[in-house]
Amino acid sequence: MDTIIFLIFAIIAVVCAINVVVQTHPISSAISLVGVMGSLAILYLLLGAEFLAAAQVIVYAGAVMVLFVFVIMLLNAGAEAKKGRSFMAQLLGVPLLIGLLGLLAWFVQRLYPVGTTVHFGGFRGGTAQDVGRALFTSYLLPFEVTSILILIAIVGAIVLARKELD
Amino acid sequence: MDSFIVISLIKVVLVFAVLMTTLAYLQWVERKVIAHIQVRPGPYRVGPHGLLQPLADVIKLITKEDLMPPYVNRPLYLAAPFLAITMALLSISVIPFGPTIEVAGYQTWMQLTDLNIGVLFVLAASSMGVYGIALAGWSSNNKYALLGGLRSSAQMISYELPLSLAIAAPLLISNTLSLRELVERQSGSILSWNVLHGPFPQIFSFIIFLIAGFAETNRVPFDLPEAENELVAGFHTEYSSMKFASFFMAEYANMITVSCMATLLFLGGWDAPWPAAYGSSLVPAVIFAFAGVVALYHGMHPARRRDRLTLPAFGIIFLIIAGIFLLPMVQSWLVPLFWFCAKTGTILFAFMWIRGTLPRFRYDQLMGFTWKFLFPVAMVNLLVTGLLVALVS
Amino acid sequence: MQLWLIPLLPLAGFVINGVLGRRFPKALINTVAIGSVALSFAWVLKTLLGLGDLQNVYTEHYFTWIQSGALNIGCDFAVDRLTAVMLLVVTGIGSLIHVYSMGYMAHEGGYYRFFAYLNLFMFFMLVLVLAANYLLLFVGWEGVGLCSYLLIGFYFDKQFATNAGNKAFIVNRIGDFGFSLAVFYIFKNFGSLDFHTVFQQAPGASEAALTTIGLLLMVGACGKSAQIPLYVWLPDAMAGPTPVSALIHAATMVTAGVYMCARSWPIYTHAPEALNVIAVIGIATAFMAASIGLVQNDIKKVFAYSTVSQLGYMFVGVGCGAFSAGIYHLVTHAFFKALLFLGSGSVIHALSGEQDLRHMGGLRGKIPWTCWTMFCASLAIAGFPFTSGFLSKDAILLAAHGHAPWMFWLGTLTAGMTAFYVFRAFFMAFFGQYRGHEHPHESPATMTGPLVVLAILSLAGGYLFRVPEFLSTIFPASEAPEDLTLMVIASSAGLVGILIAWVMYVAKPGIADSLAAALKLPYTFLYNKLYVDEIYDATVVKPLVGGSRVLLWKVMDAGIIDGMVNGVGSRARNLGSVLRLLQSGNIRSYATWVLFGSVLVIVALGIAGGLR
Amino acid sequence: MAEVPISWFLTLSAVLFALGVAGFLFRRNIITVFMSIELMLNAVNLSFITFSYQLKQVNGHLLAFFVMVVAAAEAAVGLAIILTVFKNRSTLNIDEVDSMKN
Repeated sequence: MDTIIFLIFAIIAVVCAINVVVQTHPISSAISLVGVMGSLAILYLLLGAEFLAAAQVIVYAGAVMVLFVFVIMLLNAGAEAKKGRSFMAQLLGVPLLIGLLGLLAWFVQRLYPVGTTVHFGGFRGGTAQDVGRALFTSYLLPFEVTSILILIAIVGAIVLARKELD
Repeated sequence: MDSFIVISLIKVVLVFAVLMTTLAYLQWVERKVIAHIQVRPGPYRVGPHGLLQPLADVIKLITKEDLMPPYVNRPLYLAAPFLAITMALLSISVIPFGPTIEVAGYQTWMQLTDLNIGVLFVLAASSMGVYGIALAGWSSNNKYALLGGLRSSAQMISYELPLSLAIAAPLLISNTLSLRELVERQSGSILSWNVLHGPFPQIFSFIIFLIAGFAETNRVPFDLPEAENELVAGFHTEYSSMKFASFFMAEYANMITVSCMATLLFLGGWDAPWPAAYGSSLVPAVIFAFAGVVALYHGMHPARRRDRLTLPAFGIIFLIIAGIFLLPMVQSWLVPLFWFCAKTGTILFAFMWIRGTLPRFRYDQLMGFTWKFLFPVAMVNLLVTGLLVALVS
Repeated sequence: MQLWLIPLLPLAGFVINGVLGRRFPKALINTVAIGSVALSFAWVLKTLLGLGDLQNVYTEHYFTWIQSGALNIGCDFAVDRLTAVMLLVVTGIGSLIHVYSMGYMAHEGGYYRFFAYLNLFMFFMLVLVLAANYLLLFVGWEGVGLCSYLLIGFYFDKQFATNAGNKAFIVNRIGDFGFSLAVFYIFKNFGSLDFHTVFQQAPGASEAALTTIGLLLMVGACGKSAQIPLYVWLPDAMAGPTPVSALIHAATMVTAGVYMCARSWPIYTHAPEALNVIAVIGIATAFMAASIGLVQNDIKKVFAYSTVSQLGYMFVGVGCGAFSAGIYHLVTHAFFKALLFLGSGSVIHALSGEQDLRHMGGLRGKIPWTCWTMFCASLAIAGFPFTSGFLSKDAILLAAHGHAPWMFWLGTLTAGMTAFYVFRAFFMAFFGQYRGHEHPHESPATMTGPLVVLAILSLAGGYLFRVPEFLSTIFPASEAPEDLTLMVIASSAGLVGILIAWVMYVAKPGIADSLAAALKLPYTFLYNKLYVDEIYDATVVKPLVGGSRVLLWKVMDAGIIDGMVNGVGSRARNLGSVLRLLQSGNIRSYATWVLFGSVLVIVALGIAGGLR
Repeated sequence: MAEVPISWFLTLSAVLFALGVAGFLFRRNIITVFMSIELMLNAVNLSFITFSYQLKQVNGHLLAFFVMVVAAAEAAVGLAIILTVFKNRSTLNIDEVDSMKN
């Protein structure tokens, strides 16, 4: 059962991720990305991270990606132009990418033999209560720093996006 | 295991059927309510008191031609209404309507499923609802629709903040994210409901929740995305037939979700306002009996000719219902269900009432209202609540 | 016991007055400034009463200030009997002078600034006195130097005042350089800067090291306490307001050098050579300053040279191993010299700024309070028998006789000269005919009040505060035995000095001028302060400035240092213009490089992890 | 087959990350490039949560949470920058935004 769920949503995630990359129109990419995030949320649930799953949908899919869609609609961005100049990226990109993926996969296979497995309910430490407790005890300082970061981001976004005051 | 699946399937079918009927009849109720506010009878032709009007509407919508404009972005154009209705119906699955019920030896919750992150689930589903409207607006390739979509996404992102903050405050008091436990923590009497209970009564957050809920469901006075005198019909300008109906149903489903959430979070869910020991379980019977008597009386002295038959019929039906409420074998689950529906219905009535009374906001007023007033107030409310909860505990 | 409150109170006064004083009315400034110092004085009294007889050092540790390797310096305050004496002198006389300043400064601009600086000075002085290690002492030491600079240059719109401030600051730097070298050397030798630790280890250290430390500390003390050859700043420092001269340049700051030497007695007792040098420098300074003081006509200059001379006495006391006698003289000197300065301030105030003795005279009847209080102080400084000055000076001269008899004789001669010039100034100001054009008036009670208190202390302070007995538990008992003959000789020298002054300036006023005419050469020599400033200017200042211009500026700075910096810059530009080719401005090619880098990192991690 | 090997999750994470990198390298639209970054962040989050499962600790969730928060802030600022770029240059092609060159 777990395997089936994993396979279904992993395949959805990969297909959507490929779609993000190959779609020429940004809004299609955005919707595909929402698909990736949604299926990842299901996988988080499988891994016992129920709070993170909800946060993933609310924050990522519900807020960040809506912002993306909003901006795409606002700029009325069309399909991207076919011309490109980055010789470097085209030349080195593919071999490097393959190298990266190969290395990562190789490390994963080396470091995690098939013995360790995941099953639903195997870890129950991801409830909102657990996350909140850790957040307000051992991670209090990063949490507070994050709030300042967000404040800076708000100010920065307003400064960047405001109308000129002249 | 098997019985679990069977029961779940039965519950799904049941809830879905009831929900669909409710959606259809909510439309009828709304038309009636607004008609009476505007001193006119409303639907009256199809069936007694227009009771069959929803059925006629459904038939009309299904049989209409499904137009597909040639310049739309096809996949997204098709996906948008589907997305909207799915996300709207998804939240219903975690909403509990009543306590445990025992059917044929099986005990089960009056709820499709109980998640211990139920509140977050509803929030997530509602935040995904934006896509339906935004994509509909964008994919229609129509400037009115695009403007409607833009307005709706901006509005929904903006109002989600006070909404979430208003939800967070009662959660601080109840200390759970499961909707069922939320209700159980509020049991007792009206004084233990979150709206009145706790170190800090959540009356402000209840009002903020309702206001933000109006905006989230794009209802008057926040129906800018479909402001007909500016944008023709907003995001669903290009939609017709069942696709249009999907948006329509999504809107009403969202209304129901918001009302249910308000009931669960603030009004104690299916709990009676005062304990059964003081006769609260008799209230539904009394109400229905009273309605039946009134209907019978009016049937004796009909204002219109056709009421001579229908009103006594309604009166008898109401009296029968009142009798059912007195049966001890069903009282244990029917009375809570009644309270839940009564509370939700009251809020739904408020939705309609406000639609009949208030004018529409201007767009800058709409955004200024949430960012400059609602959000700070919700913030302060949350801070005060948190402080008092911390002090008390 | 909350020792930190003692310095922090004046600091609070400084902060309040310094930040807000501009908008305060004078009454509020007075309340804050004087209140903070008076509270500090009260707290000193409470603390000392609470601490009992102070047989042991009482230390408070607040926090670790510097922690670096073996260097561990705490912010510690300590109180022993020596500190107790200093605390009382600093806060007590400080309070009196604050009260006095209220009247003296009433008509001056920058009122709040003056009191803010004065409070800041009190803070640093108290830190200096309370410090339990050399570095914290150095903080106070530098801080009082700063305040001295600020207050000397208080009238910063006058060129001579700013010049005098600069001079004080720069000359003090030389001394501070010696002091900091001493601190380094102490740390190198003892591995600590805490007084307690250092003094415990001092007996075991080599004499050469101790002598070096002692001499370096002495250089610092010479700078701060205006001893040869670094005394030149003190007479010029009289450019500041008179209360400043009284507080900083007579009673407290300039005695910091004496205090520091006395504090370091465990080092000095094992370094007799250094002690001897201190004594010689002290007696030379005393004699030279007294001789210059004989002929000065500016009333404050006279007392300035007198201060240098008396500081020389204290150095003699310390140098002869009679530390308690030195501190004793420090205390009594604080009384009578503060009184002399405040009195002269009162005279100057009465004459609306006139400082030249030749334009005074006959003020006895016009400003009687000032006159008679100053008479008390003059008696004390002249060593008139049984005044406080007599007691302390006598103790020093006795010790000097025990150390080297010639020092005693020179000291006695100096005492006579001291008596002469002080009474010369006194007679010129208060006797004879008034030679000026102003309309003298007595000062307000806020000024005369402190004068009276100080007059009583000048006469009787030596009995009220038996400093040598009080300090006998701290310092080694090396006092010379009482010797009646020497006492009589020393005090008679003072009486002779008074008599000569009376004859020359009251009985037969013509003698002074004819004597000056007869001894033209020595008179001019002394009148021009032995041309020390000119000599310094020619031998030190000019070559230094010239050398800096040519060698340091043109060759070192412009040629080598700028050349290096510019060279680095131009090399970097050349390199950059090559590396620039990588910066295509294309984000995706940057991304490719990032990817390239991360692949390299992963490979490196794999290799580092042994390719498990 | 009721249990999923943990390496599958990590491999999925690696694949998603590589796809994000590919999007970053080969796409020209700034918005798409930005979305590719979000994809990479998501892939890393999956790794964090997988590690959290493996170690039975909540710490990985916290890290993923912080990544999300930072991503939200980043999206706000980044989209504001994109808006400004579009306003000033009326292009979204990343290759045409190269005024740093020369």
